[in-house]
Amino acid sequence: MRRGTAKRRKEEVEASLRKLGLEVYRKLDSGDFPEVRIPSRSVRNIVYDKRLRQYVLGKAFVRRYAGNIKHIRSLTQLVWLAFFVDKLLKDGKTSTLRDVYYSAQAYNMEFKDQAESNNIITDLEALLTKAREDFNIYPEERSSIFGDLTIEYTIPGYEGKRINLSSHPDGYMIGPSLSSAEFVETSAEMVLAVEKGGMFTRFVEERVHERFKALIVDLAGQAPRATRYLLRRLNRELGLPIYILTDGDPWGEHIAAVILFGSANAAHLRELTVPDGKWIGVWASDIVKYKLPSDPLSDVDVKRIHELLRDPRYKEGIWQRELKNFLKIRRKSELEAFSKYGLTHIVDRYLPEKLELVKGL
Amino acid sequence: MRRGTAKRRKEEVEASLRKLGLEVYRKLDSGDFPEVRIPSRSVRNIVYDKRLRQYVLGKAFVRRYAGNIKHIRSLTQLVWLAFFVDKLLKDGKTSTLRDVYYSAQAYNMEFKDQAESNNIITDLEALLTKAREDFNIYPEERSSIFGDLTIEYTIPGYEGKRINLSSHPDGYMIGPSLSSAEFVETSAEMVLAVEKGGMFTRFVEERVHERFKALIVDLAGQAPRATRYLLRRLNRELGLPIYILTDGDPWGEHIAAVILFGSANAAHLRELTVPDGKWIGVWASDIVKYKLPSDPLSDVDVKRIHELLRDPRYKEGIWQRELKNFLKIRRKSELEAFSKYGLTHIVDRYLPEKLELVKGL
Amino acid sequence: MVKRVKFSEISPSEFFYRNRDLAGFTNPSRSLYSAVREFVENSLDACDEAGILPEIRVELSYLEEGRYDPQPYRLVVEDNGMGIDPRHLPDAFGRVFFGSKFVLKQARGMFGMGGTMAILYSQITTNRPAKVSSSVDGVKRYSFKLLIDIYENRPIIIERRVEPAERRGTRIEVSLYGDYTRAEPKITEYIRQTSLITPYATLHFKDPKGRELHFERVTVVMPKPPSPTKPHPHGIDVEALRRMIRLSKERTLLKFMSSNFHRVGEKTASAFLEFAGFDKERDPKTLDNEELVRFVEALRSYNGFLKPDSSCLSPVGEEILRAGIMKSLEPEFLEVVSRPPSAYSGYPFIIEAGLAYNCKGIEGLKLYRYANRVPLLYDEYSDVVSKVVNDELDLRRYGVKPNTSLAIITHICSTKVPYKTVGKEFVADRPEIERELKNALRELLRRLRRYLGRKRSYEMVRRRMNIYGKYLPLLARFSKELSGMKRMPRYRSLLKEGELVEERHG
Amino acid sequence: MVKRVKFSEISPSEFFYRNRDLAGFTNPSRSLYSAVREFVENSLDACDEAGILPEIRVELSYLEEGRYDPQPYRLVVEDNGMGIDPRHLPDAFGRVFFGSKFVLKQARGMFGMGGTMAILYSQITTNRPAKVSSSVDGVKRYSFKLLIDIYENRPIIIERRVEPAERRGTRIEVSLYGDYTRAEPKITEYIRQTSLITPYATLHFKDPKGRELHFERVTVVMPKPPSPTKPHPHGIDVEALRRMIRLSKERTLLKFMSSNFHRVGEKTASAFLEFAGFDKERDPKTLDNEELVRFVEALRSYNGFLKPDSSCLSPVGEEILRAGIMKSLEPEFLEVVSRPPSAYSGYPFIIEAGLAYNCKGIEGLKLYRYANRVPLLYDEYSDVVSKVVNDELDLRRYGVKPNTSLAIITHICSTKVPYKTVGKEFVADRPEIERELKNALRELLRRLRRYLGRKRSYEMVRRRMNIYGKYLPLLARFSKELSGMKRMPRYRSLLKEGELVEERHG
Repeated sequence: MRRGTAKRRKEEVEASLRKLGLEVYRKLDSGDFPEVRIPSRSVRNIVYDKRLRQYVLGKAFVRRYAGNIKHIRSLTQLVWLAFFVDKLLKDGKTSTLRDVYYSAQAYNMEFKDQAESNNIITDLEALLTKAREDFNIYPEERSSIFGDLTIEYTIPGYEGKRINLSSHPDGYMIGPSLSSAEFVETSAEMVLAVEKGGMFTRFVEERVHERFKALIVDLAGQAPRATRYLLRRLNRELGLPIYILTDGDPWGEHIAAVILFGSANAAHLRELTVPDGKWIGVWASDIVKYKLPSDPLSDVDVKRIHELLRDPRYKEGIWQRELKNFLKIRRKSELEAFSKYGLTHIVDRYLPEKLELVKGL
Repeated sequence: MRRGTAKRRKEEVEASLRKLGLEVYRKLDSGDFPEVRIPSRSVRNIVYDKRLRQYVLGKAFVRRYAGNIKHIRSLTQLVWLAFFVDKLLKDGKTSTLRDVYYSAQAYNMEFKDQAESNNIITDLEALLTKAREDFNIYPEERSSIFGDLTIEYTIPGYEGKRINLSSHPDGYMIGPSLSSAEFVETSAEMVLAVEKGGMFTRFVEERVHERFKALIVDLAGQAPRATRYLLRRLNRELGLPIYILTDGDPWGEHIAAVILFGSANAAHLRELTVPDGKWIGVWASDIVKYKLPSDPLSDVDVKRIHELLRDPRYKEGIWQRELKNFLKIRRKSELEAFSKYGLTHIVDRYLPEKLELVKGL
Repeated sequence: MVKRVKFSEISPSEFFYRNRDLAGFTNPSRSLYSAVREFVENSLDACDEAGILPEIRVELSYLEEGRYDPQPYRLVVEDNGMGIDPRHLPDAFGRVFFGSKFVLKQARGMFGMGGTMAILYSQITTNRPAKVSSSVDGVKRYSFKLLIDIYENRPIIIERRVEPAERRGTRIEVSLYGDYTRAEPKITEYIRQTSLITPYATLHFKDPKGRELHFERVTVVMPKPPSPTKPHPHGIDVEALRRMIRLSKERTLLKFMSSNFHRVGEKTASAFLEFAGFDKERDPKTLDNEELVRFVEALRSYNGFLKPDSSCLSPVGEEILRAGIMKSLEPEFLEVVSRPPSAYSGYPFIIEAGLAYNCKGIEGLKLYRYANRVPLLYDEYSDVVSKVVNDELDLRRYGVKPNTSLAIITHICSTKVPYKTVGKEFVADRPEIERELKNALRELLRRLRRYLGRKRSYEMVRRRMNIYGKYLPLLARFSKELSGMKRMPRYRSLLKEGELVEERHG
Repeated sequence: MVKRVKFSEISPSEFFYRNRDLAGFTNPSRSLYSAVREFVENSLDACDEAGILPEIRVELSYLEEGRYDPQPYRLVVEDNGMGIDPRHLPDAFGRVFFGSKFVLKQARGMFGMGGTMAILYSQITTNRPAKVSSSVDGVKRYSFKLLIDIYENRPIIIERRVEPAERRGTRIEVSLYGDYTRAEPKITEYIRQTSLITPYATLHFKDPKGRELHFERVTVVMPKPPSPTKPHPHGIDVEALRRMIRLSKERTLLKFMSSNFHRVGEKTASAFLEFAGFDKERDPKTLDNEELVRFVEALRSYNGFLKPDSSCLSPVGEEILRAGIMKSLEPEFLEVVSRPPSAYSGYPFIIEAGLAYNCKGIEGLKLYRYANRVPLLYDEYSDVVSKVVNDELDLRRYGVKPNTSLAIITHICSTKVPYKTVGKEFVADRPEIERELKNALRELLRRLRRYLGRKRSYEMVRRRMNIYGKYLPLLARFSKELSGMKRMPRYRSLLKEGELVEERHG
């Protein structure tokens, strides 16, 4: 079990920020307009890296040159953000996207709207190839975790404190302190991530953590980045296989795919993916096999399937096959559909069968 | 500190369910069509009870008579639900609204859609005057809590186990196990409930739980019922005053009002309100007083204000005054707007000033 | 400084030559369509009036190969109608305001100038004479080549021939500038819609690209041909009365009334004159201006006249209309209605209408507008039918959902259709016509609502049949489990009662 | 069995009596509006042609008090124009197809029958004679009471009087059935829009309820009056040529050409005849049919003719149009354009147009359509202007956002406006007119785009002025803090450069 990951990352970020500040300072001081080159996030510069099994940015850059009146504002915003993040990290504070937007006003800076400030945050992510959680900027959405994992906090006031995440069966929120905690020990042998809170509760109730020696994660829909980062750490640092269970529709399939292979709009980041993870359902073929109650696909669903079919992440294997199966059967099912056979059926029958099947893939 | 509340409530519910079953059985067995009378939830039957300081249902009833072909289906659904809930409680399992919808199929029952099944659940709530959480039916949305409170679980497998809710700074989910836990002890002297997750994290970071001796609750927007029920229990059983902090707009004001005085669509329930709680902002007058960054009210906002002005809950005091202030200044601010003065300003300045002010009201 | 102003008078064909836009000869595409239409309508009239099952052949060809639109076309229209007397043939096609259609009788053509305008237009654009030939007896056929002297409003006969005829009927051939590329959709739609309202006709159309459209007749029943009629007293204005009096030879009001008005005999006339306070024996020519006005006002307000009968009209009739719509649109549900005769300004008219639900090839609402069996294809939004359908009827009230496949077919037949233009494309919104249209369509929509209602309720009843059979056992089972009792409750006796209660509750 | 068919001929006033819908006399509301309009236009023409600043008085009153619409009205229209010669006065108002407007010259009235139709309609509905009186010299005034003999198409003079005149001009008074309740918005809008295009006229309107509308003239500049003209060779068809030859007394093609065509002198004529391969000395009357066709085709394809000049046309002119729009609409931005003369089918025409942005009382897009200074209020969607604005121009491409307050004013003046109906409500879509309209509106829209662009960029520049002043110090401060340096970087020299770089980048 590797240790100190969280701390090491923080130091890396602080060093990059200082370097950025220094570059700008030196240019200005020598009477030149500073400039910054940020990897371009335009669609044409997003490519699929087969080796990394995720979307990455290509070689194109965007130039922010202070001598161009169209650039000076956003360049100043970027440097202000770097300065603000540096302060956050030094003070051990966190911030939301919304806080960043308002905080600018304290410095005579302003963003015309939330979208502009979010965009600058993404610029800084791309420039430093670090996720905004590394800048202590967290979104509102939170997912949660439960199971036998002992962690050691690194946040101010809790340094060195340890807790075990199996004491509170309703789950522990995945927020800044958990993201920055070090892993100490676990008896778990896998991670089971589910799309919905209801299913998370069901799993805890049915003692899936004990019966399957699993950590249970509630993704709460499309997983927040902090959660994707945590899943990756659980996989890399603790060597736990990741299994993802979603609704049986193209959206569910995509939730799984993003966790495993990343999303196009996070192509500027690394270390958010779990390419070895497995999507264990609900597959289109499960709808048929288990005779699940189902609804017809809507037009939007079908359109989404056709989009995904063109996506390189879906080019092969189960991903391709199940998209086509959805198209064939023209139906979709939710996780709760298993309740037709009783509330515990999904844990008693489906889960063991599916884990067995997937391990063989 | 009263104890055993959770357990007592469970026994009450089970008794009412059995009674319902027996009534229907006896009618059928004697060759009569059974019937059930459910308090009417139509708008005309919702009245504001000044003494209870909440909305309640009037004396009108809806009759479900098995002899009427238009009623037999929904009556059967109601009795099935009672039977299903009884099983849930006996087995110590929980369920989501969605699970209920699908579970019916296992019994040859069906709901034509989620709305129909939700409606039957509300019928059972009204019939038994108990919230669906008492039936072990929980919604997807979860909020969370943090602070020095020791609880003792009652759910199967955890009976008698205790934990303290101050160990995990990201917060503890408020789910079935927390809702059904007994309170053991606390050093807290108040509860601070905030509308948003970002502010919750800020409060934890700024050690509000220590500096103000507070339990911190993240409402995550309009508070789920389990959270409102928990707030009431914290108020009633532990005698803690409840303070609510929301965005400065009519929607925020309404979030506070619903927690304190209940909502019209839960008029069939009691024991979900905290009439002694206080809304500590952001008030319209705070926007002016603290010179907060603000946005103009939208048409929808203004329309909402005029609706609320007609609502008996808003007839007096701060509620009436601030609605009118919103109308006067025509602007609204979010909690994050305080970041204009630095991230900690809301905790360092606003919170103590406001608590002082409100205690005098 | 005031200048002298020159006054002058022009001939009717001069007027229409100068203002050919008025008659639908606006541009090469529209003109080609108008020409086809005018000749086809003349041909259909020539068959209908003689009770001959029509067989019309229309052929359009390039005058020269290899040119681009707009370009000259040859248009031939041939029918098996009753033919035109050779003495009138040149005038009928070479003089404006000359025709057989100025009597009070329903016909497709009405202004007496459609055919002449088409020839005028062809002459202006290609300067070639028209060739018209006709046989009234199937033995001899008279052929003319003619041009129009516009200045004098009379035909110039270039050639006249007599040949043996193969059959009765008229044939006309003109050369004219046109734009078939743009006119094609309208021309084919015109022929298609004509076949809907004339299912007893066989129509052939051959286009310049060699494509052919054939519509075979599906019925040999023809509408009763109309006969000329006198004006109805309710629709007489002062001017009309003045002229009737001048033309009449009768010397007493009683005789004048009973010989000049539609469905007015001596008995009605004398009752009316008493009501109006005029002496029966008075000579109508002695009425002064004030009296004429009073007479007309009395005519309008008297309730004792019989409604106009439809002898002068030739509605298609429900049977033929139904056959035509069925063949053309193949609807799931079809109702047609023929309203009783009514009148506006002294002109009797009949509204016929059809409502076809769930038609082949129709999405949403489609209007088929006809006037005197002529389809109206242009300017739909200015027409009285559009006004009624869009502004006066709320289709949803009749259970028709938006985007339902629905065709509304309306036919107004009258001795005079109040067109707003000589191009005969849309009907003015006379209140009497509007009211009859509304009544016809409301009646049809009520029938459609009943049909849709029956369709729904049939399925309802079937569904209810099993409800008690399904739910009572479940209710018994769940209440047994919930109450913790050992045996099932005895509910069987209720199975039958459930049905009874239901019937009582209706 | 074949029946005998009766053929007959009718008079022009008979035709229009039977088909009065065609001329806009459809129902009591529309007819009242049409009557007001026909008389006002006659009056304006009578002033314009004589170069008199118009002063028109229109008065509408109830014939009897206390009745409900539709009811009889008295309509009086009085002008200070040049008057009508007493010899022609009865025919001018009592005979269809008789008038002063059959020459090739722009005028408001055109069919020579608007006034007569209004009198015909009033006679039909109230049977009262019209009173017309006129003075051409300001000394004597001739008054007539007359009815129309529809059957014979001639006036019946009931009374004739001569009185001393107070001033020159014509007065007409008719009694007619109308519905002012429904016609009011159209009539007042008509007078309002007339004052926009005729800002040199003073208009008074008194309505039956006693309300008055006054539009005082805002300019004394009048458009140059038109003079009659010969046809342009590009727009001649075979029929027209044939008639010109018949009427001409010239014995050689050269003389014939140079005396009959617009802007064709001997030099142009001889160059053309050479081009066309016709002998200059040839007698035009000897041309046969084939030659006529060849001659016309040559006329059309020859490029050496001068464009039609506008002497026969009387455009309002940019100055007057601007004054009229400014007064009526009070826009933030106004541009007007008068296109060079063009021709369709031998008739010259000029398109004038105005574009008014941000007008008082206008939300979204509003069209003001005029033809020969007559506002067109009905059937907007069938008009060529609507077609061009809605189908051919993409307003957004010119920076016009949806719901912008925008008025488009178009004026087509021509010796003959190609109306689609006698009611003169909408203009047919001749390709030549469509093209000119498009050009005019595109030109105006380009100017509007420039204006909107300038308005925007002026604000842009001002905003940019301070950008470097604001951001460079911030950039310096944040980079100092972030890098942990002690003193501020020396960036001041960059403050000026920033501006320069910006200018270079444009």
